[in-house]
Amino acid sequence: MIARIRKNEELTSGYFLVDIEAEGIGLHEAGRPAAGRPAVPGQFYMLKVGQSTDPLLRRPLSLHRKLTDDSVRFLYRQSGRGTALLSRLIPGDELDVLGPLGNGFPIPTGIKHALIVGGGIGVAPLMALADYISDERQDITAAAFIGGRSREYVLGADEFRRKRIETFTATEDGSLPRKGLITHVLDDYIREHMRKDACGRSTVCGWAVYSCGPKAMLISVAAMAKKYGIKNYTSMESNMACGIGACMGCVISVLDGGNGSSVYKKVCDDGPVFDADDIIW
Amino acid sequence: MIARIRKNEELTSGYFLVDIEAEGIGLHEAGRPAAGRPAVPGQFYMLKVGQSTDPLLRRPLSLHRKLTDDSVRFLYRQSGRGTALLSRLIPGDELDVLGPLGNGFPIPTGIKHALIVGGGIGVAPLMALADYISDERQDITAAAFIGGRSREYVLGADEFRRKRIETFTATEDGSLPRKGLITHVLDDYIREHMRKDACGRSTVCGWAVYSCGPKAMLISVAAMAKKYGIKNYTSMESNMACGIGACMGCVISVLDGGNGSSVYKKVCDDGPVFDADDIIW
Amino acid sequence: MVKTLTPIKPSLAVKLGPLTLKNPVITASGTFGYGEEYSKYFDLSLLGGITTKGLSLKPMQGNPPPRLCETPSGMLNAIGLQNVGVDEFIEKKLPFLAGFDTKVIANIFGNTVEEYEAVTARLDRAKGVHAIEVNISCPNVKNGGMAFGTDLEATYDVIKAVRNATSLPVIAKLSPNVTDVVPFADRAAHAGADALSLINTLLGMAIDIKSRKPKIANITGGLSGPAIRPVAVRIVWQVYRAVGLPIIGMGGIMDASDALEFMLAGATAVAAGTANFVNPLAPVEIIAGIERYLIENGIDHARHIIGQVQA
Amino acid sequence: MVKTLTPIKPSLAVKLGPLTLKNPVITASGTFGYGEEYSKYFDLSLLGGITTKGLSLKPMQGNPPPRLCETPSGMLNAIGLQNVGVDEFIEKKLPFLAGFDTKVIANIFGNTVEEYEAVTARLDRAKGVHAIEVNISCPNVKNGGMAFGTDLEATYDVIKAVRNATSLPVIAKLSPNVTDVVPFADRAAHAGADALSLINTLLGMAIDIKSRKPKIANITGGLSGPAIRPVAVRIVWQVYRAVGLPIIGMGGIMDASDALEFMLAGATAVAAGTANFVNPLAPVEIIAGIERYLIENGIDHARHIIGQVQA
Ligand SMILES: Cc1cc2nc3c(=O)[nH]c(=O)nc-3n(C[C@H](O)[C@H](O)[C@H](O)COP(=O)(O)OP(=O)(O)OC[C@H]3O[C@@H](n4cnc5c(N)ncnc54)[C@H](O)[C@@H]3O)c2cc1C
Ligand SMILES: Cc1cc2nc3c(=O)[nH]c(=O)nc-3n(C[C@H](O)[C@H](O)[C@H](O)COP(=O)(O)OP(=O)(O)OC[C@H]3O[C@@H](n4cnc5c(N)ncnc54)[C@H](O)[C@@H]3O)c2cc1C
Ligand SMILES: Cc1cc2nc3c(=O)[nH]c(=O)nc-3n(C[C@H](O)[C@H](O)[C@H](O)COP(=O)(O)O)c2cc1C
Ligand SMILES: Cc1cc2nc3c(=O)[nH]c(=O)nc-3n(C[C@H](O)[C@H](O)[C@H](O)COP(=O)(O)O)c2cc1C
Ligand code: FES
Ligand code: FES
Repeated sequence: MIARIRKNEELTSGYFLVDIEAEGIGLHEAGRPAAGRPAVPGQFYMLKVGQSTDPLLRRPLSLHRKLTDDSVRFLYRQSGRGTALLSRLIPGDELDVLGPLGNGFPIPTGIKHALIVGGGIGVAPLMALADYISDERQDITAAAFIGGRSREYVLGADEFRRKRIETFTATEDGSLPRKGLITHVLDDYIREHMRKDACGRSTVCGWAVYSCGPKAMLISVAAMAKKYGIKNYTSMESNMACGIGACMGCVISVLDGGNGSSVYKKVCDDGPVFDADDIIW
Repeated sequence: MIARIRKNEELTSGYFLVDIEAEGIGLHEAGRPAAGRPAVPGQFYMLKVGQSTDPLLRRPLSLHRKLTDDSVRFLYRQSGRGTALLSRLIPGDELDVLGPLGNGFPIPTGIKHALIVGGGIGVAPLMALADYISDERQDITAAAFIGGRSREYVLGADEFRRKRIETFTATEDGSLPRKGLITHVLDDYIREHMRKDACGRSTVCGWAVYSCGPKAMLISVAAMAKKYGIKNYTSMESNMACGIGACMGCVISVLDGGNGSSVYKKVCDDGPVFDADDIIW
Repeated sequence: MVKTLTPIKPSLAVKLGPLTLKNPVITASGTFGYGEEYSKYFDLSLLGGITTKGLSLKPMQGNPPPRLCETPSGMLNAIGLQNVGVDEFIEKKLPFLAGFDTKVIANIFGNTVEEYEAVTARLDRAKGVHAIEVNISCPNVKNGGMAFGTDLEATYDVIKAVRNATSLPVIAKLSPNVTDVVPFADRAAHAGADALSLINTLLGMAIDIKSRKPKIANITGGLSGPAIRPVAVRIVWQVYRAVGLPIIGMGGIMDASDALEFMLAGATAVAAGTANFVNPLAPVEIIAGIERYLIENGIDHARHIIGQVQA
Repeated sequence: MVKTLTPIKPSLAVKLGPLTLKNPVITASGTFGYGEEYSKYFDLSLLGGITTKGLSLKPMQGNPPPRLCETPSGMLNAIGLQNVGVDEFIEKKLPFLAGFDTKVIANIFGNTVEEYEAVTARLDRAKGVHAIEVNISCPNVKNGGMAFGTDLEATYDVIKAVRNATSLPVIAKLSPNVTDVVPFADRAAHAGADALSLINTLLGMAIDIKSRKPKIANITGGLSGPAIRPVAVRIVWQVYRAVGLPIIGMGGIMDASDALEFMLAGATAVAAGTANFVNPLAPVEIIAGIERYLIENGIDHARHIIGQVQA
């Protein structure tokens, strides 16, 4: 689908917000599963940047915010040639977009409290989740944990707070408290809030952790969630060609059921969100 | 050299004028022949459009007007992907440019009257010639003959007139008189003006024809010039890779001296302007 | 070339030996799944044909990730022929494909001649398969694959075995990673192939200079996309002039203009591969573009442009 | 890999057998004329080496135009080895090149083994030639050229003849248009080559669908540029692991990152070819970029990264 750039602005050095619009871009396409229903947090789009055959492939970007049925926002980091080309587009420019694609963050019944853990650009899909929870799920509370190299790279913290989500930050250089890793903040939070309820069950049983960010962070979040017995859903990345499940190029290794054997699952189609317990890192 | 776009505007459907600036871009580069001297009409530049490896090669464009020592103008037709990319650049955008390159239009001593014959985009280098003659060569008079498909594609006629160069036009569809081919207009002009001077020599002996345009036009101009015994210099095109004489990719067949044998000459380096008599069409 | 004066709707039908396609545009093996994914983007009945992902006797896991990376105007892949296996294909995937009015070409692969034969035999009995494309040119698997496709006698043996195991049209998909494809095409013809698919991917490699590791886990992979088009067009042209079999041309076809280049070089049909990833509508746009070209040039049959390059 | 803690100025010098280069960056044959054109853009003494346009016994006119066209991330050329001939080279071009502090590699070509031998003999006597690169892989000439490079025995014979005709280092430039380059590299080694140049262009073709003519008059041409880089890197890696000769890697190198990819794959030196057309300063920028990479990674010798891909 051909979308039009409405706004494309640098948020902080090397990180951009781009708003694009096209009829129904915030909805599932006709003929696709969930046709006509809104894009789900955790889903992504494949963007064709540039008109030439180099760069050749589309670039996957997560839904950052669904603005309306006809417009969506992405948060992206200029990391290579494709995102550099994207950053040069100006309002009015056209862009070929495929999506929404992928599965999105699951919120199984019984979830009452969402811990949203993002590092750097990992905040991109988590904002969509926060939007959804605060707009449509009064039954769920959330807390956000956002880490970054330094103050400028702690993305979206103010937005989370504006949604009345309790938000914690951490920076590696201490330019914003707390100095250190966001996983430490998360660990403290869980330990502080964890207690037995009247029936002797741990209160974390209605909790879920939603994570996206650098691999090292994801691994440590997953280990922590496992330790405390909290479900952890994490959004994974992988090089993609088709983005729709046809090329088998984007697979990662995940555990196949209980027997410990592994299978390849497609990040684009079976994911990008996986149960962190299943991932073979 | 990195140049900056100053202006890039559509002149008539599919034809653009682009002004670019960079220190010394209107002069020969240090280390190159004629270093420090201004670019000569008939010379060209090689432009790298786009940042990716596709399109890969630079695009040759003739000097249309030398605006200052630090800025030049090109007239280009959007014919393929490279020129389409060029047409999308906006003021402030940067562009990698090599040049001026090639030999330029020769004005041998004794030339008193220049017949400038252009078809369509062929006007591009001829305007530089007209600029040069009207600004720096009071000893030479000129007449211009400009053809095009229709009124909108007779490029530059008003500019030529503003320089007080007598200018004739022709359009294939008759939307601007005269209907038909510009070569007919040229033929009439030459026949009308040709007479013997006091010494019995033909007056065309101090004349030269400068041509650029579609191949069919060039061939017919060359034949006509030959018939009337007028020198004809014509600007040729050819696919180019390096533009500086290194790859041998841009050759055309030309006669090698008087013996009728042919050799390959490089359009970029031995040309782009050739004595039309030598060209094996 | 037959020219007509008034624009008429040209016929797009072409014949790959015994296999008639309603138009010359097929999707290339491995780039179109089993059709389901793309059926959400357009009606598969519009296609001349669909080639399935390579099928083996048993399901295959494929290679470890990362499996693909981008290269200038191309991509490297080493999927390693991950597939559901021929039995599950017949049971679960084929019925879906059979619901469309298009030719289903089953792409097959084996580690031994016997495996090729066994896969063929099963497909031969299945309803809804219209042809068998024999991949002897996959650069991304350890045994078989390209090993067959770079050996003249192995090429003959595999194609012969497949030929004997089925009455369906047999298409030999040859490797471009050889000095000269012509003798291979010739051997495939002698072994009874009805048509040729040219080309499979070129063997390539890319290295991440930061990690100093190959960009794909399999180290080498298959190069596809526009980057390889000039090589593919050249091979189609060489084989067309030398061997009498109809050719499915592929390798970097992104649009109708590219497809026409292959047909002029000698391809009877064309396949869109990597193009599907970039533009899911590529095959249908190619069909429309070929039709437009024929109309604009007053040519009444797609087959009239096959091999018509003035060289 | 030797790592040091403080950034020191690394040594860029590398050895191609008996030939020592001050840095690993050479210009590829046919893409740098005889050096004069580019000497207007930078000081040629900065280069590790310069390879001349292919030289033959007699001057050659080359192929009729059009001789080149652009392709996705690449270009096709069929120059047909237009050159001034070895004698005029020695008389008129070599003195200019000899004025720079860089290694001059004369690229040679013949229609017969005897011609290769004769060209070599003349260059051997000339002052200012530092090595002979033997092109047995040009796809754009009727006789010789690729015909030698796709035949194992012819490869041996040509290299052996050149070897016997000179005491200069001999570099064999092999064809990528073969099933497996390794045996060719091996034969070249046995015939006495000191180093290998990999790769020459891939054979390709492009057709203009409007005129229905090949885009270059020679019909087929050599494909160069970034499009072929994955193929070139793969071949360098294969040959590096199998054959003991130092390699000059080339094929689509546009910047330092590309050059480093080749060195990690096993190239001792690298050549910029098509890159020169796009950016006349490419070779000097590549030298600077390699140095920067070494500094950033605390590596004190360029030679320490050769073949260091973790594969
Ligand atoms: C499901 C999904 C969602 C994503 N969401 C976002 C997002 O919201 N914001 C954001 O900034 N980034 C996101 N990414 C990462 C983003 O796709 C890459 O940063 C981007 O493709 C890099 O392209 P490039 O041309 O700038 O870099 P290059 O390095 O030049 O890209 C070269 C190739 O590698 C691929 N590639 C490079 N990095 C990655 C990566 N991290 N993941 C996947 N492929 C990669 C590119 O797609 C391309 O094919 C997401 C990735 C996935 C898989
Ligand atoms: C010395 C010289 C001066 C020129 N001056 C002008 C000028 O002032 N204004 C103008 O509009 N055009 C001029 N041209 C033609 C111009 O270079 C081409 O129109 C342009 O390169 C087309 O590029 P493209 O990417 O738009 O087209 P594409 O068709 O996509 O180009 C594909 C390839 O073919 C080459 N090519 C295509 N057409 C031509 C052509 N006519 N001549 C040479 N190479 C071509 C391109 O450079 C490119 O390598 C000149 C050509 C030469 C050789
Ligand atoms: C991701 C991917 C998977 C492929 N899988 C197969 C396969 O299973 N069997 C096969 O014969 N060819 C396979 N191919 C090769 C394609 O069918 C085609 O021959 C090749 O990609 C060239 O065409 P293209 O440049 O249009 O992609 C695959 C190609 C790609 C890119
Ligand atoms: C225009 C052109 C001319 C060439 N001429 C020669 C030649 O004379 N001898 C030779 O051995 N290789 C020749 N080559 C091949 C290059 O030296 C090099 O091997 C090839 O182009 C791959 O490198 P690249 O992709 O960096 O250009 C030529 C290449 C080009 C593009
Ligand atoms: S990207 Fe093609 S299957 Fe996931
Ligand atoms: S373009 Fe390279 S020699 Fe003219």
